[in-house]
Amino acid sequence: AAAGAFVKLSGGLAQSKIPQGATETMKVLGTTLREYGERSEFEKDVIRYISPNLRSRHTGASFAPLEKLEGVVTPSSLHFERHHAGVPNVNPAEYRLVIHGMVERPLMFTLEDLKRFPSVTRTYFIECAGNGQNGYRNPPDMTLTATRSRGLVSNSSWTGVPLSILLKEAGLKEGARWLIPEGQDAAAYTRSLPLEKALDDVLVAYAQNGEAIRPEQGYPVRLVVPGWEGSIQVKWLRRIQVTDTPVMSKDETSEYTDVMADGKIYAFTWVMDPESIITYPSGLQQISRGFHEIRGLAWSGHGRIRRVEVSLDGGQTWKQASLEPAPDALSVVRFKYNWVWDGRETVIMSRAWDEKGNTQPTQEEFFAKWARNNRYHYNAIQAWRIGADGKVVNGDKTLAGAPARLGAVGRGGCGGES
Amino acid sequence: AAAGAFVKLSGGLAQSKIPQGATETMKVLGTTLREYGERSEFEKDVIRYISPNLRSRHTGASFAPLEKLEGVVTPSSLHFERHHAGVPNVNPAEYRLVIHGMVERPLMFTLEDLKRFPSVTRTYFIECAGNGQNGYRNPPDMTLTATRSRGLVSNSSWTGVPLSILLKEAGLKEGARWLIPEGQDAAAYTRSLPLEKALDDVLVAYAQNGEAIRPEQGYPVRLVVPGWEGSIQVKWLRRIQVTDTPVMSKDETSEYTDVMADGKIYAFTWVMDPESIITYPSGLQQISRGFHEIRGLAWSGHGRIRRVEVSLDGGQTWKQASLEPAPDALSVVRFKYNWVWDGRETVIMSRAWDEKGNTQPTQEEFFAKWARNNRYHYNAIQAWRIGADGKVVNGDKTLAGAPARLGAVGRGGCGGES
Amino acid sequence: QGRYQIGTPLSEQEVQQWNIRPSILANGVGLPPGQGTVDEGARVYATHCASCHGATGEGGAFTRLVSEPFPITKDVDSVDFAIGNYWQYATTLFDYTRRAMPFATPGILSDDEVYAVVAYILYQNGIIDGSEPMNAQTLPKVQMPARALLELDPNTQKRFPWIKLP
Amino acid sequence: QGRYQIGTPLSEQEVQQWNIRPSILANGVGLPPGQGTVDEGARVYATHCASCHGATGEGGAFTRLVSEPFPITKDVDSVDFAIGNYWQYATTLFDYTRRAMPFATPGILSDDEVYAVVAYILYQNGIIDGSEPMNAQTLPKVQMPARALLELDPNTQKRFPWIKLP
Ligand code: HEC
Ligand code: HEC
Ligand SMILES: [Ca+2]
Ligand SMILES: [Ca+2]
Ligand SMILES: [Ca+2]
Ligand SMILES: [Ca+2]
Ligand SMILES: [Ca+2]
Ligand SMILES: [Ca+2]
Ligand SMILES: [Co+2]
Ligand SMILES: [Co+2]
Repeated sequence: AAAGAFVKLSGGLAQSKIPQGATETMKVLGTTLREYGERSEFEKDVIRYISPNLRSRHTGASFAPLEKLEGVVTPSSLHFERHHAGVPNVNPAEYRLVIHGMVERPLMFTLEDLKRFPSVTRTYFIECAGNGQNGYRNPPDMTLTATRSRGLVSNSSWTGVPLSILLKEAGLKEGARWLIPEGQDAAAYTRSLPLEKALDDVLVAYAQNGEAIRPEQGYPVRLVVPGWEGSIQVKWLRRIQVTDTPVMSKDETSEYTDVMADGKIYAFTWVMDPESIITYPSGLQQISRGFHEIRGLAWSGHGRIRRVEVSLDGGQTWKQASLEPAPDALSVVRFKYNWVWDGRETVIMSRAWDEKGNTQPTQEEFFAKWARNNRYHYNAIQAWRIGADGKVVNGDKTLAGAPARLGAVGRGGCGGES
Repeated sequence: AAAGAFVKLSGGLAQSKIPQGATETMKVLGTTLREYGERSEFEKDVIRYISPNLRSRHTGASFAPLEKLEGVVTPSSLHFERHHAGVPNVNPAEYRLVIHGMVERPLMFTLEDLKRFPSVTRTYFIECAGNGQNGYRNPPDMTLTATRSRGLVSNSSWTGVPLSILLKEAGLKEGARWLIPEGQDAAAYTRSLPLEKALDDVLVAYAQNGEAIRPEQGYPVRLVVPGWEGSIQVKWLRRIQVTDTPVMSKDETSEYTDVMADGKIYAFTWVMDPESIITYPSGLQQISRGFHEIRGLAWSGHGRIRRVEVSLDGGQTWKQASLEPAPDALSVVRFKYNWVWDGRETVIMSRAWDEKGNTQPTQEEFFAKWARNNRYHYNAIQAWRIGADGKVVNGDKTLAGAPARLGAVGRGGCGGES
Repeated sequence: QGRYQIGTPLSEQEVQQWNIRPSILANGVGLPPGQGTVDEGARVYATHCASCHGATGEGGAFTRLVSEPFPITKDVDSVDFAIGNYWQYATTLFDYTRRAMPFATPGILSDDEVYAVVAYILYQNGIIDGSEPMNAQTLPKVQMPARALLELDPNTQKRFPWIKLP
Repeated sequence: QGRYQIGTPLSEQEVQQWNIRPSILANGVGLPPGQGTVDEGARVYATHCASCHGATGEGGAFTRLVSEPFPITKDVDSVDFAIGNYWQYATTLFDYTRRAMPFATPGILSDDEVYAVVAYILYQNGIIDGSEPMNAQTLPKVQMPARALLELDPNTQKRFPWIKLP
């Protein structure tokens, strides 16, 4: 649906009860068996959102269409994208991963080598640190959808070899503290990762949702750094240098650093704070009176989601939503709340709590800590206003005294829509 | 890989250590952001298997490429197929589900109606009762792969509304015992399902792995009947008639009935018995000496998998494999076993145990109960023979005194390869 | 209305409008008015079925519809399972033919034509003698030889003690 | 060899063959031999960079590379963040330029050219006076104004007490 068009989701009576074309498929043979399936032609509007304002589609982000998805695993074709020089077309036969630097034995692995090691499959969310940037806009963007509010998160089942195994295979030297992973894209994208995290739970992943990782997500091999910002989870991974000092690469200094309310710039803000978003009913949808299952997604980089609360009265009272499935650590969980809408205007919102006791701030609380010109780690509560006509729009308040901002990010930046 | 060609999976030293083309992707911009992703062009050989012997691709089955997949969830594009008159192209706007018969209020639901009800997301396997038919061949087929041995099973995350809720909404009449679901395909495929099961855990599902169900799996709506044979999980569901007696449809009488060793024919063999298959190393793969993680899949229609055992000596001794993830009821689990192959010829096999204490029979045990002309519910242990050259082939024994059978199934039948 | 008040109630007539290929239960419930003879069935068969199933049901591009008129044994290959030796209910033949055949153009036969072609196939299989036309009264009475072999799966019976095969 | 004996050991020379865009650490480790001046850099810039970043770095189709030579405040809009006011390490400029620029044809500059264009950009930002050529000795000594604003995230510091920003 085009921005500004409301999507009526709760269909009432059809004009004629029996639709004319409903039995046509029973009169003709359907599609034959095929070697590789595709989705229905009627689903072609379920796509990632790409801002029309990007200067180049070779750098930027596309957003997962959260309000059109069910369950918790993001279909790989709709996993959000973020890259800096396009998606490289890596030939797996020529693929190699080299581990070198402060190691006993520099080692080179083929893709088949990596697959021979003991494997681990885990479901983890990956979220761009820039997710939620539209929340910086003031006054709030009244055309906001759940996709554009929080669609830079996705959740996949990742299979790979623990990086710790590869590092032990190469043998770490005394004094090794940091890893510098590098991508095989045209930007040779690079970051610094503390060895401790790598030895804890980082995966060198080669499969996503049961099959080879998708090109946009790092085919054939990427780092998965559970719970940490997406930008550190280097894709198209070709090289890991073991060092005693971080590289201070462009994307951990001039990008992915955080401007705080006191004017300081914080480096290495890695963990993704708890977050939640109501996907139904959400911005630009339209509902009718009666029963609705409020649905949404929640996740935290600190561990398991413990609780998600829903408010149906603009944040005055909060009710506990049910969670499905039983929350996995560092994975997206779906929350649900049964609601009968009486047809009166109201504002609904959700907030997530994780097992470490962290929760989401209000916008005011968020901006007490972070500067209004910051670009990352926005995780304030997203509100949706439901009008008496059933139309749903952004329910965030206009912040007094805050500078008007059209977009939260420089052109070409992460999640940028400006 | 073509049948008969061995796939070398454990690459040793490359001729030149640094492949020539490995850095080409670092010199040019890659693919731009796109609204809908696709897999890498280098993965185009990962496809479903369709027997070249089918008389028509409008009825038959395609097999999921088990040995090329990781984790436990089958990518939707590779989920096995089984249909009887092609895959109907159902327009969701004209889609309706009608519940009628022995109910207080016959009801018609649109797709949006179904989505408004409380939803449930669960991971369940679906398996064709004909899975394993190649196991009936005697002598064993030496070109067998894991795909052709057991590829008529797949595992998905299904989202839908419990059928029990819809039935209560319509109001069941006294004496109602059976449901007769009907599909919207050209065969108007139909079966009988006891009401008790429907009230227990059957889903009217509209999503698969996070997005709309794929056409081959029943778009836009299908039944998911956890743990029961795939053929009862009616796809493209358009109608459910509530009755006091079963329909005895073609596919529950002349198909999907079981011929036993004593010549009796059993009707309504619904539950899928425990099963497992080693996917690595498996038929037509090739391994080298040294470390290997033996990997495979296990599932049971009786409940959770409790244990999977692996034998490395042709069934003389059995070792316990590790399971990943913690087994869910009626869902596929992956098993793994760390092994260092010494280069000597051997036969490996796996067997699954479920929480009800059921396990897999040997071929001899299976055929003591079921007739050799039966077509369904084969779940005997699959063995793989590893030659001194590392080549892996079907390790099943030739059964003495058993009739030679080229294929287990009539032409056009489920899973048929004849 | 139910608890959720979602969905559109239908009248019995609207249900019939939707129910374009009604199920025929094994006891004959659902069989429509009309009838057909073996001779009429031979003509229907020649026009609509023979191209796929052989001139007289012996099989061709697709499944054979005719076999020896006694049930299979455990040694019969499953490719040889057919109506005469494996099907257990005559009503199934009406239900399936009307629902799914002719394969590429299902739904084109009138109820009379379905009765007729069912009569023809049963006659070819040596199951009826063709002396009576096929209709809602006669069809459910036809005994199929393989019915004698059919039993409810004992595990299913344990779980659902109330199930009785028709 | 390690426990699994999987993977191919590489010599230091083979590692260098693979390491086509070596990382430059903030302490200067990794900087190659060679050097470049502001004037040489102006020519490199005009040839390879100006089409995207503006004639003198003021921005064009893409990001501006030049800004006022004092660090941002919390009220500066992030679109105005640039090398002079936001970048904290001069080494980053060498690392990034050699690794990723020119955008569509990365890897085409010689090390001398990278040193030169880095000198030019730092000069344009008012950070160096251009009196010395840029090389492995001089570059790590360049102080970036925004470095004064940079701190380690306190939560990160709590979890990794040993981390010190260069
Ligand atoms: C265009 C080809 C074609 C035509 C024409 C056709 N059929 Fe079929 N028939 C098939 C196919 C293919 C199947 C197997 C369907 C499946 O796989 O489920 C089949 C199956 C059957 C079966 C089930 C047989 C068994 O034992 O499984 C019956 C009965 C049948 N057809 C009857 C008929 C009748 C009666 C007609 C004419 C009114 C007819 N067919 C016309 C192709 C055809
Ligand atoms: C074809 C266009 C193009 C050319 C030519 C080009 N650049 Fe860039 N440059 C870009 C784009 C696009 C980005 C943003 C990349 C991203 O999104 O990660 C960028 C980013 C940069 C940045 C980071 C700026 C910041 O603050 O984020 C620097 C530094 C830079 N370029 C330097 C150069 C130099 C030096 C040259 C010439 C040797 C050059 N560029 C040539 C397009 C270009
Ligand atoms: Ca093909
Ligand atoms: Ca920037
Ligand atoms: Ca966030
Ligand atoms: Ca497009
Ligand atoms: Ca048959
Ligand atoms: Ca089975
Ligand atoms: Co950060
Ligand atoms: Co069965």
